[in-house]
Amino acid sequence: MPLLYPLLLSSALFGIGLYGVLARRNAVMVLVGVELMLNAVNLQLVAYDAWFAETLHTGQVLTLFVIALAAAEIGLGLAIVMAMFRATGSIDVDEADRA
Amino acid sequence: MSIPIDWATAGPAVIVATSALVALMVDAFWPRRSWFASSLPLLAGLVGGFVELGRTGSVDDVSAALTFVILAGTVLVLVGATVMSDEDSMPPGELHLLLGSAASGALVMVAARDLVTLIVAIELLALPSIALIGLRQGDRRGIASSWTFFLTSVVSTAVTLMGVALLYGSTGTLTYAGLSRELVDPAVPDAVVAVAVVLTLVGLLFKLGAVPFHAWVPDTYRGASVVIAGFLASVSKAGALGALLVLLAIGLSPVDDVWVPVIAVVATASMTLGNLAALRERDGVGMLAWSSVAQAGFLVAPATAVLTAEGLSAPLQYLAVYALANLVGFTALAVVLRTRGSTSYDTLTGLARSEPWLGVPLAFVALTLAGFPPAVIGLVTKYVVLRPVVDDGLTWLAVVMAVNVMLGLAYYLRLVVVLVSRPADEPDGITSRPAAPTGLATAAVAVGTAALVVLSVLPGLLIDHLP
Amino acid sequence: MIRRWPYVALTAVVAVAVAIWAIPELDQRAFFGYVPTNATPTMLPSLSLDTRVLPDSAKVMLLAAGVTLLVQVYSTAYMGKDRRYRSYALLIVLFLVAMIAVVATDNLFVLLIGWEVMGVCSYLLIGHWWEQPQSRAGAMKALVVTRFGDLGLLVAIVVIGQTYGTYSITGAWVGAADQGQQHGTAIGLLVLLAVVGKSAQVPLQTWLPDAMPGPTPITALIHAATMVAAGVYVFARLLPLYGNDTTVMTALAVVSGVTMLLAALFALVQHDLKRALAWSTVSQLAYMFAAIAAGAADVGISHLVSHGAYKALLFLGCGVVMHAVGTSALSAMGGLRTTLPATFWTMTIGFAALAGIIPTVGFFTKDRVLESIHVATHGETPLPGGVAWALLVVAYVTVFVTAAYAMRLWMLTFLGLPSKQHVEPPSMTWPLVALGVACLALSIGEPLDLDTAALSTLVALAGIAFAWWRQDADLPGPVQRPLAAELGLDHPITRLIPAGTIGVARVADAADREGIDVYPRGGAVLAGLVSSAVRALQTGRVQVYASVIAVGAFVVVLVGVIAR
Amino acid sequence: MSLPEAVFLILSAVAVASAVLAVGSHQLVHAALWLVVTLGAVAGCFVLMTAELLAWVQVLVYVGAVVVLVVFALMLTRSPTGSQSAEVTRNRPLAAVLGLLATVGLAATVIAGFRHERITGRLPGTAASIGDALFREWVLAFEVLSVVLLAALVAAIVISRSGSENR
Repeated sequence: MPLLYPLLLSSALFGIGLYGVLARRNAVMVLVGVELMLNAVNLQLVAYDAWFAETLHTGQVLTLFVIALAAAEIGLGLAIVMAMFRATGSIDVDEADRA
Repeated sequence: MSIPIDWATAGPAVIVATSALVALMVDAFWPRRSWFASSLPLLAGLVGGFVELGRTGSVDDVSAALTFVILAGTVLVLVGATVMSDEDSMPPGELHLLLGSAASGALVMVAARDLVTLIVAIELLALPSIALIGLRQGDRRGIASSWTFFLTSVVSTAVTLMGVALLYGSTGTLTYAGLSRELVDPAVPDAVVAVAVVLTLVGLLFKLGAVPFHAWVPDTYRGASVVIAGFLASVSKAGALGALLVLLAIGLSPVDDVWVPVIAVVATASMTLGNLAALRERDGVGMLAWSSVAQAGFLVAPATAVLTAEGLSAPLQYLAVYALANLVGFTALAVVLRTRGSTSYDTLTGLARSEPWLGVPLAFVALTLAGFPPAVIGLVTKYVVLRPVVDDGLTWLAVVMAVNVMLGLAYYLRLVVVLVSRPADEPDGITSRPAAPTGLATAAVAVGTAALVVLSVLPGLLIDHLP
Repeated sequence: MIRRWPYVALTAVVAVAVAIWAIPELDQRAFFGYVPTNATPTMLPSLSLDTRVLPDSAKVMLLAAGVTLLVQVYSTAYMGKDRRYRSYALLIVLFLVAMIAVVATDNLFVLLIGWEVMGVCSYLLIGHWWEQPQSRAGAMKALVVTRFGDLGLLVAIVVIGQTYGTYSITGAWVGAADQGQQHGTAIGLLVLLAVVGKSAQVPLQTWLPDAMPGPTPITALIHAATMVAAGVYVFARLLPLYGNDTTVMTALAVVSGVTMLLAALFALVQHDLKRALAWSTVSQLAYMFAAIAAGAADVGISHLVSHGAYKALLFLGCGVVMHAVGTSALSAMGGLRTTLPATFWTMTIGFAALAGIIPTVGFFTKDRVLESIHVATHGETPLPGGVAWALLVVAYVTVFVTAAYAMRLWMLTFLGLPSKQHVEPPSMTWPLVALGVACLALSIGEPLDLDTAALSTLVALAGIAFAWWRQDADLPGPVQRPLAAELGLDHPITRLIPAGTIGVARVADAADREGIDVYPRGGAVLAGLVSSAVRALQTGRVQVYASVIAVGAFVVVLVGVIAR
Repeated sequence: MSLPEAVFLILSAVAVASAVLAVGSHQLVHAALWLVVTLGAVAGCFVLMTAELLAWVQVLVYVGAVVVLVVFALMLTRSPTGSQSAEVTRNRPLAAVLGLLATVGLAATVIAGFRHERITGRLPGTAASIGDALFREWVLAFEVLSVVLLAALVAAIVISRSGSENR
């Protein structure tokens, strides 16, 4: 399989994720964009790892870490969203930040 | 099977992280919730970190110096945070846990010698910092700031991770030693390496608050409690700068033709934009926030010459003084905020007369950051960061730095003038000042200022003892 | 009631310490008698406390300490009822300490610090009566103008450090002796900029007369004996680093020549005693620089010491007169000979010294300056012969003008009919007596060149005769008016003097109104625009921030890729 | 074209399409569900690229935990079915440009660097091999990660408690 396939897929996901982060009005949806970006990174790491086929599995280990970090980030992010909702009654990004 | 851990790398961080956990436990199980009961374990942990540093040393001199700066900075933050000890909305146990975790994240950042550990450490610094910013419960501004920092941080982390992935794809390794070995190989794809290196630096430059990754700084510093803003401006930056220096000097040394111009451009933009924005600031915290953007430029500028001995040590020396001065400044402002309810210049007018214990240190801090005698140490460190840039032949950058020193004088000296001038109308002698537990924080301010004064008299102490 | 004598005692202690330190160093006479042999190079801007007191440094230190002590004594009467006496007296002591640091140190950064502290002290002292607007304006002007010059010193120090690899003055001397003077022109011109500001030479002369609203003892201290003299001293001290440079010496000669004559003419037409004395100071400082330009630094320092003594005397006397009359306008004076006898006799000695009448010290030291310029016309010094001749002529003309204005001031102040009875407090008169004695005593043992002495005495007598002939009449209108307006050098400074000074003067004015808003106003337009633009992005909308980050990432990637 | 390649391409198409829907859908819950599809497709890609363990982790952590969290958050913060006319901010044009630029830029970079390379898949990332690498080489990072998770847990709790009065 050409190495380029996963890499191009990764590029596309990264761009879509970035768009989601920058454009969505709902804070939760912004987080969805973040997840897409991180998945793009993971795809690249795994692809390189498979390509190098090294025993250290650096790529896959880092991918594992990134998944864990993403989970932590999303947890904290949702907590902030909840707090924001309680404080302002809205999770509209445009409104909340000007408060 | 024994698990291989390099204690020289991990020692202080592990001690600090453990003590942070103990702090949380103490808070949770102590019969009466008490601020000091939970701060003591963390303090002990930080002291333990010093001891561990003295016992085993660190990976190398640079990391040891950074470790020292981070530990000392965290101690000051911890003491300064006592101004909040009577606030019901500030949970002590969680505060101390998060503070300790973030500090240990910074410690790991400077000790890391591979990008995997670095990424995890960056997150260990970032996630607790996010929570610290929004910690004051029910504070809308705090939460909004927290969200700002969270989202920008996450985006920059994702960008950095993309850079790391590309770097891995180009070289097949993520340890610094491996990178510097592989990057020499002509077979690595040039274009990919260039993109990868720059993207990798984004996360660290973001933590430093350097332009164009600075947008979060003013909002976040204003929204967070002032002491926490001080933490972000000093300890967090120390971690980021340390990681940046080590990464550039060891891991990415073969591709300096890529990052030198990037660093130079970022430094120029940071200094200039930060200073210009600070010129219009009429609030103590806001001024320090923008000034910290400008100072980030001064911090990274000598990193263009990081491959020389001076280029490696100059940012360290600058950082040590900058972090100390900033912590003193933010702590003093935190006390002012508690006692006067605001840190605007109107509030600060005449502070050096009415409350010399706060006003004079603040003025001295402003002079230090400006690099203006009598705060000689500020001048010395300005010179120190300028020198490697000149020696490295980046004359234009040196000129930009010199011009920015002059620009900076304007707003720092204005703060000094505000502090020493007479208030327009004398504040009534006995206004209803809320009694706040400011004693320890004021003492920390005094100690920090004394350290700055001593360094001003004997700059050799700093110059000789940092690598 | 403020207790005043402790401050005198404090000053006395410092002065005695200085005396014990400096007097043993006086045995050599020449400034360059000291030949440095070894020096420990210190590369970083360290602040070593090394000192190196040369014979001429010792003289300057003794002068500073002595005058400060007398001023402090004098102030107990002059400023006794001032409610800010405490800060006033302490600032004087701080000022002395800073002066000693400048004179005695061997470290360029300590020198810089002392230099700056003096500037700040003088700012605070000139502005002591800050309730008066002209006090504030004068103080701010002094600070900003001298600070503009100080930039020159700072850059000069860095250049010296980079050139000779040390920030020790002795070390730099050794370097210059071993490898020849390097970057002499640059260093010399930078130091010249600094001292031109500090010593109020053309084109940065305007601050000194404007500093006159300060308390008169301060004028005597700062603007006669110490701070302005520090400029001369520092230039002489660093002379081995650029003394062979023709450009620097010529520039110095031109500056001093223009200044000495111009300032003397300004003094001739003043209607204000204190302001006339201020211009006289500027003119006399130019004499010292002329001597240095002619290659005789030790002569310059001698004149510095002698001028310090008689000008302090004159200013303090002026203070007594002002105390009695209540103003410094010459029109209000006259006939004070009988009502202020001690002041009259001592100031007569002072004016004689200023005019260069034998046997006062002013006569001898001024003659040595003239003599050294004469020697320079032989063309054996770095100063071109032609320039030296021109300087010599100007110096003699200035002798004439100086004698004339000294005579004029003396006449207008003391001669004529007594008006009413005045008092001279003893603590104000006896410093005058001490200085009067010094003006005579210091001339003991001074060498005398008969030709020069005869010529200069003739010229001076001509000047006195001229003044006697004119009495209190003004000069003819076309001459009088522009001179009285000080050639307009001060106000529309805009047209005559290059950009730097303009900005400074304007900004100083604005700064005075606004507290210190210097830069924000100076660069208001540009800074304002960019600043607003930067801050306009701080909308508080996170996604804008994230976009900035993303755009920034693209930009830096482009930088990285393109630079490769 | 071999079978794995074909499957990979199909999965890629699914992933991209569902990702676009996830960031574009006006129905928030639908968007969250489209995210599940994307993540599942990526997990499939992982399997095709020898990363078996990661595929399982992806499914468990993301589909099993993260998405559930997201849906919960959506339900807690607004009415789950209500669609809103403006689901995007004014920042949208800029966001679109930047997203496109990111895609094109990254694609250009990887094409420039890796257009001739092929994955052979010689060394599968099984639980055993990953675990071995993890505890032999990356112990420190792993330990630090554990602290990160703990801190994030506490942080999330303390932040989400914010605003409630019953402290």
